[in-house]
Parts: sequence; structure tokens; C-alpha cells
Amino acid sequence: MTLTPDNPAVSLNDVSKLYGRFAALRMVTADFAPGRLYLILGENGAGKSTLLRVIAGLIEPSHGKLTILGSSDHKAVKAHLGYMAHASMLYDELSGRENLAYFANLYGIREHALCAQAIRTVGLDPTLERRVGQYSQGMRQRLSLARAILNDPRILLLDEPFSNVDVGSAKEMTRLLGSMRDSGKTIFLVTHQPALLEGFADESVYMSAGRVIERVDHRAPTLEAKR
Amino acid sequence: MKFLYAAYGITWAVHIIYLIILTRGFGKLRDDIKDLERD
Amino acid sequence: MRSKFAIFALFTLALLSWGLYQALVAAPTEATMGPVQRIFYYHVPNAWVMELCFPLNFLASIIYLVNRKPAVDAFAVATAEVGVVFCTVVLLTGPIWARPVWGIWWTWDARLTSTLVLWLIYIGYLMLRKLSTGGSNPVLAASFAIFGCLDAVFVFMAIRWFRTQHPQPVFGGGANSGIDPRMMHAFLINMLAFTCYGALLVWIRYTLERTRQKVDEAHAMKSLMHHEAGAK
Amino acid sequence: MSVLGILRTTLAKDLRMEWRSKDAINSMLFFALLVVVIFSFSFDLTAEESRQIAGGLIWVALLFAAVVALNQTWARELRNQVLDAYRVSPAPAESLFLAKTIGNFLFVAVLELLMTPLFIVFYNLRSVGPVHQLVLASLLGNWALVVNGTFFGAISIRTRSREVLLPLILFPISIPALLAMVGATTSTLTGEGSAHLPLVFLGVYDVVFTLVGLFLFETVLQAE
Repeated sequence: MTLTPDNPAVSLNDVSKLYGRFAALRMVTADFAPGRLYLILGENGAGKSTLLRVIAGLIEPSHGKLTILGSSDHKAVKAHLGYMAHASMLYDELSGRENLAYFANLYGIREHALCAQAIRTVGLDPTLERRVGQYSQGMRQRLSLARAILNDPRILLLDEPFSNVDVGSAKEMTRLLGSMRDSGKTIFLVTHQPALLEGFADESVYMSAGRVIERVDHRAPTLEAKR
Repeated sequence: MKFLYAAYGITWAVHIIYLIILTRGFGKLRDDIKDLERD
Repeated sequence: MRSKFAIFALFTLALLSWGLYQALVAAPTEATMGPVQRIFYYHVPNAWVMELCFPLNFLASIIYLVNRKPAVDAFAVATAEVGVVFCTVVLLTGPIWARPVWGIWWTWDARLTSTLVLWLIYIGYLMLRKLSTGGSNPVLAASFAIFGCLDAVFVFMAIRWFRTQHPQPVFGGGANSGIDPRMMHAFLINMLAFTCYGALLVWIRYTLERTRQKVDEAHAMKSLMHHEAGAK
Repeated sequence: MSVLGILRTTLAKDLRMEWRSKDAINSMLFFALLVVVIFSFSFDLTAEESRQIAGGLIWVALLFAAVVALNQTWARELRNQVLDAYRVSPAPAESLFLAKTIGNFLFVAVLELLMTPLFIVFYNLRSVGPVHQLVLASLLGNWALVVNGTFFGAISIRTRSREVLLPLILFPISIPALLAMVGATTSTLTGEGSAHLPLVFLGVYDVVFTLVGLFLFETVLQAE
């Protein structure tokens, strides 16, 4: 995997996000090359989730410039983003299939086979008629991942995808993410359990108090770049 | 006559109350700035 | 800036005192209404300032949605709040005038009613500002302000058209040709005085909001450095 | 990405969810019923008097009840942060706004259908003027309530107080529409005066606020 800093998948230039007296992000400048799996690490309140939400376009930065896939118009690249949060982002009152069919529609995807495919990919049964409200936490988390990868995104943003998931499922999800990265996708993953991704992650990004304080490249340990 | 004075009195009462609110706003702001300088 | 402010404040104060003298002493007592007519010298200028403030708030809200400058938002807050203050004065002095002249405190007359609705709309605006959190606050408020100001147009029409059971008295006798020039004089002085006073209040409120924004930002930056120092 | 296609699926999804839970419609119905019964207890009216005030009562009852539905439709999107899934997608914001507005319009329309017989029974009503004017007034009035209500619902769920704020900002804004609805209804019921002007007024009001809503909704939806 070669770094292509001239053509990063995501590029942040002096991005800040202030909430009244609180700075969630402060002057973050960073380029992220495509086709890599980035682990975003840091204590609570370090700005990890905010960073993901800014890249996802859910939060407008207070200052600074954000470029995604070479475009600074966020609307133009929305179709290429996948986002998964702590919360399931699913309707409890609908079945898994109904949920995915609805979200697929938002991306202009009409084939039902594709939804079934996404559900199978995360290891769930697409014929399950149960409402999502009755799913276990692990199942919900997997379905949530299925929702995030429905549109075959080029950039995948995952906020704590393994919280409350049993180790077996987590391993399975990790393998899936690894193969997605190998197919050229850029993945950002916020987690408290970096051990689960041992060997899969390309780079660890450490955040503290709204800043990126350190980046460790696992593929080229000799080039360990400090920021 | 009493209506006239009541109207003028109330006008200034409202405006003075607002001025007091503004002054208190500035007072709070001053405290905040002091906070900022303290540590 | 500070000295300019002081000069303007003193000038306004002088105008207001002179206006008060003109309204209570210099202007002759009106024949039919008696001394209550003098309420008019305060009531109408206050209404005028209110009518200036709300459209300014509307404009500021539109501009804010386009350029997202915090200063514009601060101006929007200032005009809305000052507008509400003057609106309150109008709503209180109106009935005090109505009681001796019409014999009732309140009537669902077109002007009183629309002023009341306007007051309710902008109180809603201020509540929205107070209750909304985080960075979305000014955007939500600005969108609401646009609805509110457009709605005001409908309020005026609706009340004029669908609420006309009561006879509509001509307010303040109108500026008919027989008006005493000294009355006109007192009226114009007070118009000027209250317009200056309104501008002064907007200036103060704007400064307050703008300073608060800057202090908040400084706090945000500092809490961060503090945090970082602690973490390392 | 078609605006209408997403509008249709969003509406279908909302109606299916409402059909399964019946949260909004049940609470709204019961609320409206309570208002009607309480009003009916509080005033002892003759047929002529009730004709005079029924227009006002029915719209006040609907306004209060509509707030319940409006809050429900947005609260549903807030659970599990589902709204974020819409916000990250390239789907147009206008589709969501129209789908929610039409959904709420249907809920309130159902409510109107069920409340009309109630009103006729409790208040001993009989229309003097042409009935089609009442139908028109209820359709236009309903849209006026829900188009603003849906927009403000999206604003108020973003705030600290959530459900409480909606009536506080919606009611003042709805006053001109309310006056027109009551004007049209009363003049039809009593046969005095023309309902023409208030109906035209409502039509203009609907068009203006639908356009403003469509224009500003994306800004509000994406504000964070």
C-alpha cells in the first residue's frame, strides 16, 4: 500500500468545531491516504466522534476546510460515504430488511437483492421478519454495519462498532473490514478496543483534546511520523 | 392625569428594567473574563 | 469607540429629557381627549422603534444564513430583544390610553392585536434562542425569524379582514391639518429621541453579545490548552 | 435521486410505522376527544350559539391535537439517531420535509373525519352554508397547520426542551391561519358573510409557507 499524499481520500485543513465554550476539534490539519484502515484512538472527549461526524458531513466545522475525495463540496461526495454511530440508526419498529430497503432507497438503490446481500455479508439472515427492536445488541450492531456499507462507500466511518458485541462477532466484523480495506476502501474506526484490530489496522491516529497528536504507521514502522 | 403619568412611568419602568438586565449581562461577562485570566 | 458611545449616550439622554419636557409641558393639551393624549408622544415613537427593529432582525437573519458571520447573528439577537422591549412598552401604554378614551382596557382592535401577536412571535424567537444548544442555535433561530417576519405580514392582513367586529377608532386623532405645530414639534422630538435610544440599546446589546461570543471562543481555546497540558 | 421517489418511500415508511405502533393517532385522537368533551361540559349552548363558536372550538382542538402528532413524527426520527442516517445520505432534504408534512396532513385529516361526527352530536350542529366550503376550509387549514408544524417540529427537536418548545413557537405563527380557518368555518356554519376571502387567504398562506419551508428545510436539517 503506497501513500499518495497528493491525492488523499480525506484532507482536513485547520478544521475546528466549537460549541460555545467547548472546543470539540481544534485546528486539525491532516491528510488521510486512500485504501487504508485508520484507527482513531484517544480518551473520552478527545474529539474522535466529532472528527468522524465532520467527515461524514453531519457537523459543519466552525472554521477550516474539509476536502473529501478531492471535492470540497460535501453534498457531491455523500453517495460515497458510509457512517455508523454508537446508536444503531435503525428503526426499531421495522424489520431488518425493511430498514435496509428504506435506507438503500435514499441512495437510489432499488434492488432488493442488494439489501439481502448486505445483510448476509454481516452474517445475518435476510429472511428474518423480527422487528429490529427485538434484536440483540450484537445483531443490531451488525445490521447497522450492513446499513453503512449498503451503498458500497469508498470511505467508511465507524464509531465504536464493537461496543457490546461478543468477541466472535467482533472478529468476524474485523475480517470483513480487512477485506473491504483490501478492496481499496478507506476506513476510519473509532474504538476503545484496538487489540481487536491487531494486524488489520494500517495506521493509528491518536487524538487528545480536539487535536490529532500523533500518527503511527503500522505498515512502515521506520517512517513513524510524529505530528 | 393619572393615566398619563402611569403610561410614562410604565414606559420608563420597562426601559430601566431592560437596562438593569443589560448591566447584569455585562457584569456576568466581566466575571467570565476574570475567570479567563485567573488560571 | 468608547468616547463615541459616551457622546451618543449623552446626546440621547439630552434628547429624551427635552422630549419629555416638550411632551408634558410645552405641547398644549388636546381639546377632546385632555391630558391622556400626551401618551401618544411616547406610545407612537416606541411603536416606531419596534417596527424598525423587527425588519432589521429579518434582514440580519437572512444575511446570517448566507454568510454565517457571528457578528450578524449578534446583531439579530440585539434587534429582536430590543424590539421585544419596545413592543412591551407599546402593549402596556396602549391600554392605558384606551381606558380613559374608549372606556375599556383592551379591544381586539387591529393594531393592538397585531402588536400582541408580534410580541408573542418574538418571545418565541427569544425562547428558541435560549433553549437551543450548541452550534445549531443561530441557524435555527434565523430560520424561525424568517418565518416570523413573513408571518407578521399575514397577521396584519388576517386581523384587518377577519376581526372587524369592533369599530376601528382612528388612532391618536391622526395628523390632520388642524394639529397644533407645538404638538407636532413634541411628537417629532420624541420620535428622534426614541429612535436614538433604540439605536443605543441595539448598540449595547450587540456589544454584549459580540463580547460574549469572543469570550466563549477564548474559553474554548483555553480549556483545550489547559486540558492538553494536563494530559501530557 | 428522485425527490418524489424518496418522498414516497419515506411516507410509506412513516405510515407503516404508525400503523404498527399507532402512537401518534391514538394519543392525538384521545386528546382531541378530551378537548371536545371538556369544552362541551364547560359551556351550555343553544344550537345557534354553538354554530357561532364551533368554528373556533374545532380548530383549537385540532391545533392542540396536531402538536401531539407533530412531536411524535419527529421523536421517532430521533430515537437511535435515525435522522443522522438520512442526513449522511445524498437524499434531498425536501423529500423528507414533504413526506413528513403529508404524513402529518393525513393524520390530522383522519382526526378531522373522526371529530366531525363528534362535533355534530355534541354541539347539535347543522351547517347553514354550503358544506363543500367546510371541506375546503378543513383541507387548507389542515395544511397550514402541518406545514409550519412540521418545520418547527424539526427545529424544536434540536433544542434542549424538545417537545415543550413546539407549541410555544408554533401557536403564535399559526394565529393568522387560525383566524382564517375560524372565519371560513364560522361564516359557512352560520351562513353569514362570505367564506371566500378567508379561503383565498388560507390558500396563499399555504403556498407561501410551503415554499419557505422547502427553501429553508435543508439548512435546518443539516444545522449542527
